[in-house]
Amino acid sequence: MTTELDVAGVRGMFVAACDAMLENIELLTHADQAIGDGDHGVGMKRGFAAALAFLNENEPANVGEIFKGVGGAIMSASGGASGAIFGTFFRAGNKSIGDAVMLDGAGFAAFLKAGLEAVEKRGGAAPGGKTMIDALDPAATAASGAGEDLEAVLAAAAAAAKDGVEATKSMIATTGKARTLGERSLGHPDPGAISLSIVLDAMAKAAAGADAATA
Amino acid sequence: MTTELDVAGVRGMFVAACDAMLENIELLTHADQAIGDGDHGVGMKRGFAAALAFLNENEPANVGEIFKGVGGAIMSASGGASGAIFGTFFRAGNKSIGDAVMLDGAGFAAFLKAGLEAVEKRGGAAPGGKTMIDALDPAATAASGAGEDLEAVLAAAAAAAKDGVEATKSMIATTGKARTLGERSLGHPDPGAISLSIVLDAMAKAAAGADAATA
Amino acid sequence: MRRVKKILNDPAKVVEETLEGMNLAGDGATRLLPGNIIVADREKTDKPALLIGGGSGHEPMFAGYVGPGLADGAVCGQVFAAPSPDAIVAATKAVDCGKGVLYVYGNYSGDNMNFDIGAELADEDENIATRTVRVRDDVAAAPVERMDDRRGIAGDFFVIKVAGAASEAVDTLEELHRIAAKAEANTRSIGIAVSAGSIPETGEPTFELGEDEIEIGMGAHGEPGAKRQKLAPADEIVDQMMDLLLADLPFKKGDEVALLINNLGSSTPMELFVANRRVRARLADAGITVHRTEVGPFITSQEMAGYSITLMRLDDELKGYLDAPASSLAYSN
Amino acid sequence: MRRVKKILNDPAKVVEETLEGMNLAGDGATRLLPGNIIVADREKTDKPALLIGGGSGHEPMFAGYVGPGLADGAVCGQVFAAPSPDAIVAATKAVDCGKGVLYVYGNYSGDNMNFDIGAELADEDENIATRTVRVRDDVAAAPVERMDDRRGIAGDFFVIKVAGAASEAVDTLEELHRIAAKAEANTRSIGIAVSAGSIPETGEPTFELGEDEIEIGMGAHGEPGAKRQKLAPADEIVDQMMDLLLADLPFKKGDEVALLINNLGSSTPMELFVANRRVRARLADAGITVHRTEVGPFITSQEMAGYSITLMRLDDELKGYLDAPASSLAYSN
Ligand SMILES: Nc1ncnc2c1ncn2[C@@H]1O[C@H](COP(=O)(O)OP(=O)(O)O)[C@@H](O)[C@H]1O
Ligand SMILES: Nc1ncnc2c1ncn2[C@@H]1O[C@H](COP(=O)(O)OP(=O)(O)O)[C@@H](O)[C@H]1O
Ligand SMILES: [Mg+2]
Ligand SMILES: [Mg+2]
Ligand SMILES: [Mg+2]
Ligand SMILES: [Mg+2]
Repeated sequence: MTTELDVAGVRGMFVAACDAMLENIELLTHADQAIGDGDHGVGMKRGFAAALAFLNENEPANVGEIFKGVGGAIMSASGGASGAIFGTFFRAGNKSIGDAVMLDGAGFAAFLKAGLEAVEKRGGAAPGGKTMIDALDPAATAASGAGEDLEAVLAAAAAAAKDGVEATKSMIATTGKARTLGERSLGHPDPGAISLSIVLDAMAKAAAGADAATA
Repeated sequence: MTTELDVAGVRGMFVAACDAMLENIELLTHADQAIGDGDHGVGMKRGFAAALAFLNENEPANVGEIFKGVGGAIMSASGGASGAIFGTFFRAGNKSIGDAVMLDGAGFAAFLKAGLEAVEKRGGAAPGGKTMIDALDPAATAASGAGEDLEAVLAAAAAAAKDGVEATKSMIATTGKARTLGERSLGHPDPGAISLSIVLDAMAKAAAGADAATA
Repeated sequence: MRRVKKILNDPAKVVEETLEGMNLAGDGATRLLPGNIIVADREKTDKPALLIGGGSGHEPMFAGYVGPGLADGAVCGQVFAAPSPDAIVAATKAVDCGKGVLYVYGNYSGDNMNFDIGAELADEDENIATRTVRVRDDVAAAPVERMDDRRGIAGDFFVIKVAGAASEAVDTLEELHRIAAKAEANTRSIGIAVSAGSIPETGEPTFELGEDEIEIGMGAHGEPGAKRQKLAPADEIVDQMMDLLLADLPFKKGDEVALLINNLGSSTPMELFVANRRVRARLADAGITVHRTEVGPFITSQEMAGYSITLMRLDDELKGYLDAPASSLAYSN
Repeated sequence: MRRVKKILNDPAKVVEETLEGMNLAGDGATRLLPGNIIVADREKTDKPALLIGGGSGHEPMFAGYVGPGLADGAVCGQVFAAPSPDAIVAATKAVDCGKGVLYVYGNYSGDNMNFDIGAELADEDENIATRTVRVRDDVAAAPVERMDDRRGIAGDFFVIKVAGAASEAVDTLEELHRIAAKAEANTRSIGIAVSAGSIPETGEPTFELGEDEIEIGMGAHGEPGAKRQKLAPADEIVDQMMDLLLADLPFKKGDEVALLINNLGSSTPMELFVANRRVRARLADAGITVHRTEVGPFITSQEMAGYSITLMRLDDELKGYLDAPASSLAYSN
């Protein structure tokens, strides 16, 4: 098991997350066409491409700098609701993790908790509103009960986020551009929730892969 | 043979022409869509409906008044190139026929000649330019050689106009909205020529029918 | 054939209802007269008058350009059909202030014939003098040697703007005619389209273009243009248009121009602004400066997707009239 | 899925190219700053400034309304996506004259969050005071008890017009905020659509409507509305819209209003004027007088076909600011 990752490892985990997002743009576009304005894919593409550029062009001194750089890149390149939301989310990791040079499972769980709080504060949405919070909130809860081991925490968070995406299908949107759909939003998953799930899934796989490579 | 018609007979012949035009609106629309702007059908519909209203609501004292009333109705209700052209055409009949109370073949032939001259003067187009003139010019020629008998003159004019329509298919437009089509106008008949042919055909049939009824 | 989806009442009454709505939108600045005529609602002053008009379906052209500094009246035909002579005479009478009336309209055989008949009747029956300027700005319609075969498209607007300002300033119909004719002679346009408009009464697109086709030189009623070709990046399309346009007058180094990018209907404003970027680069390359730019729907062709580019070469006189104040439903200055 | 046909270069650069073209079309009246920001090119005067903005794709909104008597600047996001906080801060710095900056934008969670972060950074890092008015005019988005769940559509224009005029006249940010908030509180809109727009980068329509379907209450990004139903004659559709609109503020007998009929993209101007005819009949029936009417593309949604109706209830103060002179790319007065 990958118990923790150093700065290079965290960087690799983020690169994997960016790659996974960039591979799933069409999926996100279609999800947002169904219940939003169709731009979530292109927004995430801009944001995660900028994050990847940040990761490729900088030598972060600590884990916090990675979270801050990725969040900042997404916030300024994505724009839209998801730029602010995912930017705020990742930047919260900088505050919770700070200048640590290792990231373990407890650190990641703390980040998810801080990220959730920051997102809720910024956007005013709550669980059940059919937003990425409905993937993040269960992920944060699962992570906080999954111990110290990073791989285990990530696996738990990713699984919970995936279930969260499923759960958004049966929610009626109360926030964002899907709000006026009312009952017509039923049956469709929330695009932002899908994005969070992709990120956590890619990170979990990267951490598992990092283990395999160093085992 | 119907050698000549009185005012009521001429009126009936014009009613038949209006009815025939109103039955063929879609044909004219599609012809103008192919090489013009698609409004010839609705323009003729307005014009000949107004002409029909004139015929139904007035008691013309002589043949000239019928030509003048029909031409005036078309000119003010149709608008467009064809309103001016068909209006000018029919109104020329008033000048050539005047207050006569009978219309015979020579009279009709004289009208076609006067109408052709008036249309050429008004619009500046010449034979070969892919306009209604390419139906009218042969019709006028055929009529002037067909003697005094109205039915014979109309039959000759109608047949010549029909051939004229066919001939416009192999002409390249030099006037009106089809002009810029250049070679692309080849193969399509001219909408205004079709209209003239419908009018003459209906008049010829009406004259033949009038004969049958009074024979 | 596919029927176009629109929010209308009886399509046969669409022109009447449109003009009612346009007149109401003027909030008292205009009056609607029988015969689909809109006139500026103001005191008659002692000036040569400007009457514009043509087929409907090109809104805001023509009725949108009636007001101080623009036309005194507009006479509107049915969709894509010139107004009739009797309506033209009625409009002529309504706008005349005793100094005669200038007609400005696009050069189409329908308009030419109807306005000519109208002018003859105005002269004979009403004793009103008229002069005519036919706008022939579309370079795609015929070579420059056959200017009279060219049709009028968005260049109408510049000629109307100049003539409208001049009509407030000059004293005689002759002088107004001279200035409007000068504006006309210095104006050139070229249009393109990627999809068709439709006439409300038929509800059918007036032409068909393949999924990746574009027509270069498309007219304002869907009349075919110079050529049909494959769709290409905006910069390439604009280059083709500018090549035709610049060569035509020709526009030369040191010229100062007014520029109009006209939305034919349902192109997105983005596309027009993206085009403007390239137009300006081409003009800068050619050493031509832009005095004034207009971008938007000036003369539409129902829901046709496409746009046109118009240049008017300026001198001090034209510049003065172009910049003069104007106020109307569709253009204020 | 059907791909929409447009004349563009690289769709990923469409916003940058659009703003370049818009800035050039101003012929020197504006400047383009890094971060997709357009500002009025004029001497800074000692006044509270007005910054507007939001996602692109709604042209001429927002960058078309920058100039004297309107906004001092516009900060533009990608298509249908709010601008980022750092662009908002840069724009805030560029327009501030030392008396603080009022933000006016449509009420969407993306805009709200990004402008709020921008405001926090402007305060913390630049020491610039800001106030915010979020336009919530769309009556279809939520019942009146949940005004904060309503989105901003064409009502943006009236609030911007009033705030722009007020920013030239008042001395403090508080006072400017009060007036803009009053304009916002008195503005209501309702939109409809019969066909979808598309985002250039995906090239796909953002929704699908059946051949005879119409969406009542459609938002400016293709967000769904109050209901989907069969297409009906214009007068019936307008009646449905007016029923929702008049009941909402509510507008009452004796009220004086400004009226805006906004083209969402590719509706024909005819359809808007036909609608205006019925709108005016309904207002007359209700004893409401119209002070001023605007008809045209003010805030589009790419090539969506549809339109919206906006009413702003006026008092003398609002009327004065609405009528005050303004000059910009897309609106002059
Ligand atoms: N207030 C909010 N809190 C949390 N997430 C939000 C909020 N508003 C929107 N989102 C998320 O953002 C996603 C939409 O992102 P995107 O399409 O990029 O933004 P926009 O709504 O500006 O078009 C939604 O699916 C939702 O998950
Ligand atoms: N100058 C002209 N002389 C004779 N006929 C003409 C002339 N111009 C147009 N036409 C006729 O009018 C027809 C087109 O009529 P219509 O579609 O109603 O007019 P528009 O061209 O104004 O749309 C053409 O098919 C042609 O026969
Ligand atoms: Mg979205
Ligand atoms: Mg035609
Ligand atoms: Mg026509
Ligand atoms: Mg968006």
